[in-house]
Amino acid sequence: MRLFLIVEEPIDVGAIVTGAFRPDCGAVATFIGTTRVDEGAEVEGAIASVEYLEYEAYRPMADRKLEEIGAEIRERWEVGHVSLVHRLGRVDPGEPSVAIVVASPRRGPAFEASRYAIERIKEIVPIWKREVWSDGYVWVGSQVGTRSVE
Amino acid sequence: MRLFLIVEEPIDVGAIVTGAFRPDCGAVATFIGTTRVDEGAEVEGAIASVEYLEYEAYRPMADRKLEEIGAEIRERWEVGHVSLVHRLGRVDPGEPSVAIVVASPRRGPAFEASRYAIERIKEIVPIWKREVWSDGYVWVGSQVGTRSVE
Amino acid sequence: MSGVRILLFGAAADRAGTRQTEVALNGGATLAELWPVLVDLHPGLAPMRDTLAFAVNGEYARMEDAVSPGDEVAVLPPVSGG
Amino acid sequence: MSGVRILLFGAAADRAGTRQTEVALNGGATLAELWPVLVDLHPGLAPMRDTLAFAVNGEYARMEDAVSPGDEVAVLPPVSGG
Repeated sequence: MRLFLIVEEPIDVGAIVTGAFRPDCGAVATFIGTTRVDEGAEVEGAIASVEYLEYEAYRPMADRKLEEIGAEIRERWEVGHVSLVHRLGRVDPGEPSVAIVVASPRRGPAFEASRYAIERIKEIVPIWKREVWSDGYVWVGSQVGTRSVE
Repeated sequence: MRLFLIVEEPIDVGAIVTGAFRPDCGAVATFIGTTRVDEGAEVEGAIASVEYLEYEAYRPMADRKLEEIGAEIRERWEVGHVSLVHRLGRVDPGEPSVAIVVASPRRGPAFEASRYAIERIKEIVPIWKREVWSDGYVWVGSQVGTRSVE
Repeated sequence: MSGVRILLFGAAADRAGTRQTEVALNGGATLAELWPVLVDLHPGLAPMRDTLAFAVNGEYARMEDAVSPGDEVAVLPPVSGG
Repeated sequence: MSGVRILLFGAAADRAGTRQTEVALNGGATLAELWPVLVDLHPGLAPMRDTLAFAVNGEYARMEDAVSPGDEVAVLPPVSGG
């Protein structure tokens, strides 16, 4: 199983988590980011809301950046296993877009490393998402899109 | 699916994690404790090592304490889902003894609440483990057991 | 029924040599008063005193809390779940 | 081959109206020198300047870094993975 992975299909979270279990580690911390949809706000008499997120990446740079984050984690903490998986394309509400799994002998490093991983992914991995609304889309972070109300 | 649970059989980690995905939450943090076995130390010419852990609980008090921790988390953080599952009986190396899953709209509360949950479980839930070695056992935290070298 | 049911767990069960016992009580008593009676029955528990917690009817209790006939008292070594 | 291949992502692709373009270079240049040439071709990019990062051949690069014919330059809006 590859540990640093960009995929087009749904992430198999169960397999990624159980793949981290090792007899020399007592702690497995994971973080999974899922598409969140807030309650729609009424705009000009209609309720608009996010229907799904759509992700794109600059590959293979994005793949390499995931591996770099894995290497950074192994430098900073005592970990037995690190896996970082990011999905591309359409991700519906409640579905995972990213899964981070870290196994360590002790729980402190496992928690710290999993938190570090998601912050670094949001910082350096060339992946972009747009919110797709019923009336258009908006690139998150750039506020550029096709919605007339933005 | 019950959310606060003490079980005798292996924990279905995949089902517990994916059961936390909700469209109103963007972050799912989990912690899984697994049996860790350190390299055996040589004692009187023989290598001794932990073969497995064995857990017992004072029930139904332990069940209620898991629910209390869930209530504490909902008081302190904005969470959409909390599930705490602890296994009893023999747990082999690399197998999960406890699974904590928290979903929140944002990642900060998800991380904080999952960390809080494992600290509280170790503090107030009446569950005990003993290390079973090739030459006897030791109750963790009490250093009482049957091993002659302790 | 004038007895108090005592449940012992983990290392305390090992030290007592049993996982369950019964202590006779004439009327009420505190946990502090119950303890020496229990140690008379199971002297192996004595050295554990400072490490133990107690529950009465499934909830943590302090040494000054009351125990009545029919109650269930649990003797709890330092918990080690997780 | 005297061109530099330009890849555009996310909001930058929207603003440029394309996901890929080519800029002719006579010899070397810096990213800072390449930028006005790119904006001439795709004026919609101009207002994004301060938010953009750049990569040369798949690694983050600074504006003073060199670009040579045959290189691949990526125009990267603020990343928003996770």
